[in-house]
Amino acid sequence: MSYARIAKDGLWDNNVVFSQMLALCPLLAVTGSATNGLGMGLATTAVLLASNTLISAVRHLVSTEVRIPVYIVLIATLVTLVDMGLNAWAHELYKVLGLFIALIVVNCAILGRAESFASKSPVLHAAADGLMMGLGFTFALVVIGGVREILGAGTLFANAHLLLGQGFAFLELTVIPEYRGYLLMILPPGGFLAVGFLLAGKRMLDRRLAARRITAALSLAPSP
Amino acid sequence: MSEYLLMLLGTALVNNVVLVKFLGLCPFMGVSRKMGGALGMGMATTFVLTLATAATWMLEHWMLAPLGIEYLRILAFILVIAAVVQFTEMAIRKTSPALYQVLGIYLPLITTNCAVLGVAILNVQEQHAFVESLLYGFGSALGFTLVLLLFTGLRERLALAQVSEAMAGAPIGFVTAGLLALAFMGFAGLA
Amino acid sequence: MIAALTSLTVLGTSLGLILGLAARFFKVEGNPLVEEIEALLPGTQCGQCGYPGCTGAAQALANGNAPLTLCPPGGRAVVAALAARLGMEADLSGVEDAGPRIAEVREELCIGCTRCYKVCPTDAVLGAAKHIHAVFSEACTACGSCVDVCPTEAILLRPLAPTLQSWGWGKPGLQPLAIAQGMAA
Amino acid sequence: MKLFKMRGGVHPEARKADSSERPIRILPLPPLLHVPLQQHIGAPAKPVVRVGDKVLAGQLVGVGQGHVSAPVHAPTSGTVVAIGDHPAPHPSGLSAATVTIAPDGEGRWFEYEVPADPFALAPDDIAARAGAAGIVGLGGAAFPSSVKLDASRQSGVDTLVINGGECEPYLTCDDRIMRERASEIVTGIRLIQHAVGATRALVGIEDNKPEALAAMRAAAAATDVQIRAVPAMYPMGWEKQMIHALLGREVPAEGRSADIGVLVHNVATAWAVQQAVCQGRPLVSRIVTVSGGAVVAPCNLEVPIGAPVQALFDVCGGFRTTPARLVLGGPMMGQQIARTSVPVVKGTSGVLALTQAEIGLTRPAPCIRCSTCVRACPVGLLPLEIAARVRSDDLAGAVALGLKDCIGCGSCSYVCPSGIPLVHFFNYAKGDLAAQARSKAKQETTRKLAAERSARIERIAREREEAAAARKAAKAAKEAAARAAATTEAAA
Amino acid sequence: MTTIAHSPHARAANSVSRIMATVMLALVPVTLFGFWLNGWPAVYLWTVSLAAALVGEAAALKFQRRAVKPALLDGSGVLTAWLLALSLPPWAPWWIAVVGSLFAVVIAKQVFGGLGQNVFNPAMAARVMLLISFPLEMTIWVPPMSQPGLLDSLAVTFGGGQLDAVSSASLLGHVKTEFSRGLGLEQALAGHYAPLEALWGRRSGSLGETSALLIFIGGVFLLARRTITWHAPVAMLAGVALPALLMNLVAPEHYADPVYHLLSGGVMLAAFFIVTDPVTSPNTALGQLLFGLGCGLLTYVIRTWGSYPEGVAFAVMLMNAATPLIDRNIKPRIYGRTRQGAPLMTRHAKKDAA
Amino acid sequence: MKLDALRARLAYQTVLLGCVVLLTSAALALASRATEADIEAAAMRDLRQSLAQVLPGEYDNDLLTDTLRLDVDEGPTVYRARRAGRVEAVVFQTVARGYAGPVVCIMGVARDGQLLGVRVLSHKETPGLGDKIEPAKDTWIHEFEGKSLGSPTADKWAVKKDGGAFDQFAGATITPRAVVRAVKGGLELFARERSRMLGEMEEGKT
Ligand SMILES: Cc1cc2nc3c(=O)[nH]c(=O)nc-3n(C[C@H](O)[C@H](O)[C@H](O)COP(=O)(O)O)c2cc1C
Ligand SMILES: Cc1cc2nc3c(=O)[nH]c(=O)nc-3n(C[C@H](O)[C@H](O)[C@H](O)COP(=O)(O)O)c2cc1C
Ligand SMILES: Cc1cc2nc3c(=O)[nH]c(=O)nc-3n(C[C@H](O)[C@H](O)[C@H](O)COP(=O)(O)O)c2cc1C
Ligand SMILES: Cc1cc2nc3c(=O)[nH]c(=O)nc-3n(C[C@H](O)[C@H](O)[C@H](O)CO)c2cc1C
Ligand code: SF4
Ligand code: SF4
Ligand code: SF4
Ligand code: SF4
Ligand code: FES
Repeated sequence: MSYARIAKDGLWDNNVVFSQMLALCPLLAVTGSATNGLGMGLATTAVLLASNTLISAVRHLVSTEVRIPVYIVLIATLVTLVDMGLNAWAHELYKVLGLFIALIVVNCAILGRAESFASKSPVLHAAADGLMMGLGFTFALVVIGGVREILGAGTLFANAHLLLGQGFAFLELTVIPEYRGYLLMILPPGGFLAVGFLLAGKRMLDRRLAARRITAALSLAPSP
Repeated sequence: MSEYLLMLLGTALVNNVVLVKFLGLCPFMGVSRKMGGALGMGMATTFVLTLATAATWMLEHWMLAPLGIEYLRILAFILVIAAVVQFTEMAIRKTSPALYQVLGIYLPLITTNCAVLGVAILNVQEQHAFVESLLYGFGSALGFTLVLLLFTGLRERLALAQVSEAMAGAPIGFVTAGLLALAFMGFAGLA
Repeated sequence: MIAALTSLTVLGTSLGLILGLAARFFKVEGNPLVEEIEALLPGTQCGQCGYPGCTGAAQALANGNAPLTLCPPGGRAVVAALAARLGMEADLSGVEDAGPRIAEVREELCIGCTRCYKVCPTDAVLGAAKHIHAVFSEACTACGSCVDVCPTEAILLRPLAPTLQSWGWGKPGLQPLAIAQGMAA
Repeated sequence: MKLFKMRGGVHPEARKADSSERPIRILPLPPLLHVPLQQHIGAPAKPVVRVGDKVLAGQLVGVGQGHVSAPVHAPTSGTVVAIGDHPAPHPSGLSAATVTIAPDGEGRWFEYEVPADPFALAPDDIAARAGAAGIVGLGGAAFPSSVKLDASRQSGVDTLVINGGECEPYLTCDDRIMRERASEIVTGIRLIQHAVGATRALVGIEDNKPEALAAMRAAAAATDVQIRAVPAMYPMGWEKQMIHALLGREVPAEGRSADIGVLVHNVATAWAVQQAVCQGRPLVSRIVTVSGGAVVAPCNLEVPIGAPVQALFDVCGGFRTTPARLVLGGPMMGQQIARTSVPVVKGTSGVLALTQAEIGLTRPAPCIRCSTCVRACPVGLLPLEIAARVRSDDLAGAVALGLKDCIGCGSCSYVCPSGIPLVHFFNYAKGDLAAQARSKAKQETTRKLAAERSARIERIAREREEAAAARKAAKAAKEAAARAAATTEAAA
Repeated sequence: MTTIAHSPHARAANSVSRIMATVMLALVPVTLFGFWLNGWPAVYLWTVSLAAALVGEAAALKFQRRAVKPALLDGSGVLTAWLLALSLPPWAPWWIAVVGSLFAVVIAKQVFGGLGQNVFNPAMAARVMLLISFPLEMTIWVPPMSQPGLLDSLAVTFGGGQLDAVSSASLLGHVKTEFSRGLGLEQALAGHYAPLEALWGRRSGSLGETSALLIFIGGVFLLARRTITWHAPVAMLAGVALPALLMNLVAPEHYADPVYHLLSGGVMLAAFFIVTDPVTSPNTALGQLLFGLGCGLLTYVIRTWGSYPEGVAFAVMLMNAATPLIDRNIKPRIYGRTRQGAPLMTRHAKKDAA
Repeated sequence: MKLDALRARLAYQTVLLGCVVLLTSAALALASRATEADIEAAAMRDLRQSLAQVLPGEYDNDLLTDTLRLDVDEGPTVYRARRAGRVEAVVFQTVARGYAGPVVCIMGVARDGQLLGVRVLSHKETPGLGDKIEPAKDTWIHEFEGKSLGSPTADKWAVKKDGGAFDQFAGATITPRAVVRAVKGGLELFARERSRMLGEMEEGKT
């Protein structure tokens, strides 16, 4: 499998959220704003990268009976490490991401990648897959967070400096000035609605792309 | 007594795991196409979640806390949960093939149902006593099963509806879940 | 530190032991599903599905490696039965149901080579060497094996015309029902 | 007298007065009669005449084959001019095997033996005579009556119900026959009662036919046949509804009325039995209602089987306007036909030429789940749910909801405000299920054949092997013998 | 080629648009009364609701490449917007009506596939959405008969502004507020509630919650025309009244009497016009009884112990969610079968079994 | 392969899972050692920050270690801020019953009974309506600064709608009403327990 394929799968074709429908809990819980989404995404990417690599490395040693416990223990360890690290050295971010750091353990996508990819692939491929899946997930979180934040509060990347440091304060935009806010989008129902409509949007986009590819292929074909 | 009942209602309806706490969403979306599957998933989750809250409570109070090694909590909890799930699966598969038909394929999914770990951790955070823990676990599982069944009923009906191509399937599922969450907001303030 | 390591290791070891024992104790043999699926397939072993006969096809289906629509002779009925058994949703749109068909020997071309007689999985071709062959309609499954082997292309698969018994209403809203062609008075 | 409450049902506009007030007329013989060999449920009859044969009225032209079948007779005297395919009175427009007779206009009858006292006949003899006369149910299903009579006698029924419901709008053929031929009908009823050994006979007539009720009461006065009025509603004429209204008994699903000790026949069937047994006349004609807004003078006609539908309209003055739809039977369950050249058969109770206004809305809108159809269904089904499943090809789901219990009465489609062709969905699904069942049956056959073939091939291979082995052994033995001989020779 | 139609070849004289029109006719009296009570702003708001629904529905249909005209003409979208408008604070700003109507017809209806395909009551979904998104605008009421002139009214609806001056509270909102101040029921109701006034409707509230009497008359009209059946309405009223009676007997100083509950808020409108929505309610009589009862009970529970003063819309949505389950489990008995679906025993089978 | 045969052995599962757990818990134990101090410091920093919000000005003791638990029922933990050993101000928690649940506030009170500041730590009020009690959304919470039991007078410790001195929010009276009442309660508590809170008994003793 080529790295390009792995990248495309992770980012778009087989996106954790938009195609596999996994990792939905963190997706909905932290996407009240784009900033939170970004933070959660990056933390998850780190864990995914590490877990895929580790599991691929030990895959020959693991037997079926205890496969799942072993994988999940490894993942849990990595997550706890991230949790401790963030708490000690990035405390503000830790407060924002709260409970969901712990829940990265059971983020289905991580065990899912371990089972379906890392346990069957060489280390480098697995690492690439982890990275790309993680970035794809981050992408989804940021898009959904962005949509909810813009519609819900009229801003984008508010408080980004808390996450990324003062240097990134320029990201913070007020998209709709004088906006009185559309609470629905920030509350739980809005999360579901946003994901639903974005999924439909991706589907329409994919279809349009496929149609364009076909027309392109047709125009390339020699005319009879 | 009524206190316990209120707690059960509170966890099942007001602070519903799926719609309010955002836990267990993947099985909620994934296993809600057919009523049989949803029922199986609900039963399996109820069983495992209740068992796991009991096991993790003991683990926390008899091992982690006395030894002062709370930082191993996630590790120990998830280990026990995974083992409980896998053991249950194997046992059911052998002893009752009929039940396995119903529950079997959903059991492994429960390991990664974050509701199980989430509820266990919340239990520790809220410092529940043992019986409260059990109720909390059971109530959460009931809440999960309830919304899963409601949602499955809705999705079965939507499968027959003339939803446009782009929305059919998962997208309309999310929209429906959103409206369901909207409805559940009505329980705010109860209990 | 020591307490942490020992307690967790003991926990892990004992869980590993329990799971290992459980795996041994609860071992389940064989897969009854394959037999059940095989019973649903036509059983003509014609190989059109690309597997060595229906058993192979059943195994592939049980392992989830084959689409429900793999068996052309089975048509929509088999797809529906498989979907019901496996609890999957069948996409019937891909199944080409050309309607019932039957093999027909064109007498003027048949040279009586008996090849079709030899390949027919259901003994539907009647005839002897050097004689013109005919097809026994009740037994023909329209599998097409005979068509492939006939040296003179004397065998065709012909659609069976609907009769008053086999005729049925079309699906409303999709195909507005039309009078059988050529009958307009 | 107790009547039992029914659920479901609808009250379509009756439109019966158009034809009910004119006496039955005899249809003049048309130039050709097309008599299909299958006019009943079951196996088609086999022709016993050849082209060119002269036949008399009532003479056998096709014999029934198998257990459930019925013979076919010549409607009048004349010449067989063709035996072959002719468009059938069927919505498919397909053709069916038909005997075409050119009447000679003389109407000479074939002579059958007539018993002096029909009530002295053995019960099975009555059934046999009804069967030989080609009588099938005239209430619509056209099921061979002798089969029903025999089976009922054997399983033992206590009650004979005679169905004078005639709940379909427009149709008045049963109404007219009851008014005009009540005493023959009562005799027929008593014959059937005798044939099956029923202890009582009830006639259920909708209360919107007071004249028929009066005529039948008068005719039955001296007998123990009881005449009962039942409320007018559709589908009161469905036999299970009629049984429930009169007796309060419920026929088990997947069962027949005989299972609860009841036999149901139509009034016209009773008349036909009387004709066959007392007059020796086979079933060669029937009363047909010609009606509909496009017909100039609706009325009831006694029509020889095989007369083209066009002839009936002609006698009634032709069309007032171009009909929007031609229908065989009533508007609720009848079948549309595309041509007027198709013949009248034993099961044809009416021919209607309807205008667009009578048909009503046709463009379907989405189902609004108003559940009017649920309230209308006399069987207690959920038409909207079944149709939704059929629409999305979930036939198993439709069957689980009771698709197979649907009697196709059309009440649901009739009331649906969205104009959804519910019954069409159901009949499409039933057809598909039947096709699946056929292919399944065929699969069973092929499976057996394939197994036989592989067994045979195996056997042949084995035999060949054995033969080869035997040959080898024989050869070896021979050689050994030869060698032995050689050695002995050498030794010698 | 002639197309052959399936039987039946006759149709009852009814249609979807006729049904919708009947319901709208039944809404006319209470709507006119509401206009009279609340003045021009109410008229504007109603008009904006209907217009937004039509435009939104047409756009959604176009976007999905579906036929626009038949769907608009069936009247269901207008009816939805009408019912939504009846549940809004009459002096709400115009954009409340627009956002609400669009949410109702686009998200709660067309996204699901249009008429008949939606699982939640569009009007109620929109009303709940508005309440949680714009709690301020959705909880400001005006005293009855405070009628500004034509132009001032324009400012109320379209100008956005000085509502505080005239703001009042709907009865339920007022009682909830007073409870939270620790006052008893009697003090809370004093001067704010008289059963007779509640019946004919001179009080603050949305167009659809003021005159219980006119709504009742409209409901009886629908019953008489057989557009609706009695099951869901009666069950809903009972679902509210029974627990109210019980609690009132237990502790009259805390729990208001059933009449208060029946005559206040959206109960009457819901009973006759909302729980009777064919699309989102069960399709058997027993199912509708359960559905109505559930709506009533949940309404009472949310009103009495929840944080929202009124629970009708939530209750309806919650029961909408339960409707497929009700329909799944409550079906008519099929002729000749037991409730479980097995064929009834025949004489012979019984004999065999014995 | 040898590994395959080994993997099928019962002991393998046991040892494998045991080893994995051993290794991972060792890793975590080490990590915990490494981060412990930082995590604790971060938690302290958090608390200190929130205290500082209601305690403007400089104090020379560590509030976190100078605490007192009142033995009145459910008495809050009181953090004391000293300058030159004298308690200049105290910070404690107070809980209001808001519209949708408890509103947890901390309030800083100066020696003389003047309010230094009030902040809401957590609440469940309706966003857009009751949540204007957060300083990020509205300045309302600053209204308390400088107020004391005497000013405004006791009967004016209410929202304007109830005839008091404090603003309410349009369409949402309950939340501010509850907060005002809770803060007033806190001040009354301070008045009652003043001497103990300020540690004057101890001082008196010495
Ligand atoms: C023993 C017996 C067997 C019957 N078999 C059939 C049958 O196979 N198919 C059928 O349509 N009617 C059969 N009938 C007739 C039905 O009971 C019934 O009279 C007929 O289907 C027409 O009824 P309907 O028009 O009310 O549906 C049989 C009747 C009896 C007594
Ligand atoms: C919906 C429906 C309506 C029917 N209406 C009548 C009717 O009005 N009159 C009638 O004789 N048979 C009617 N039948 C047929 C009867 O069920 C039954 O088949 C018939 O009375 C049996 O008598 P036969 O065998 O003499 O035809 C109807 C059947 C159905 C399914
Ligand atoms: C959805 C909803 C949310 C509400 N949230 C709050 C709230 O957060 N704080 C509050 O004081 N009142 C809240 N209320 C209560 C109403 O606004 C109530 O009518 C109001 O507090 C009464 O105050 P008034 O006297 O200013 O009208 C809410 C009401 C509703 C319907
Ligand atoms: C009796 C009756 C009640 C109705 N009630 C509602 C309602 O409460 N809310 C609504 O959006 N539409 C209602 N409708 C209109 C219609 O059913 C609605 O637009 C569909 O829910 C949209 O699919 C009603 C229609 C009828 C006939
Ligand atoms: S195509 Fe069908 S019938 Fe032929 S071998 Fe494969 S499964 Fe069997
Ligand atoms: S198609 Fe040919 S080989 Fe196949 S079953 Fe028919 S006759 Fe036999
Ligand atoms: S009558 Fe028509 S619109 Fe009403 S529920 Fe039945 S199918 Fe749907
Ligand atoms: S056609 Fe079938 S479903 Fe419709 S009313 Fe008649 S029996 Fe019921
Ligand atoms: S992330 Fe929670 S269940 Fe998948």
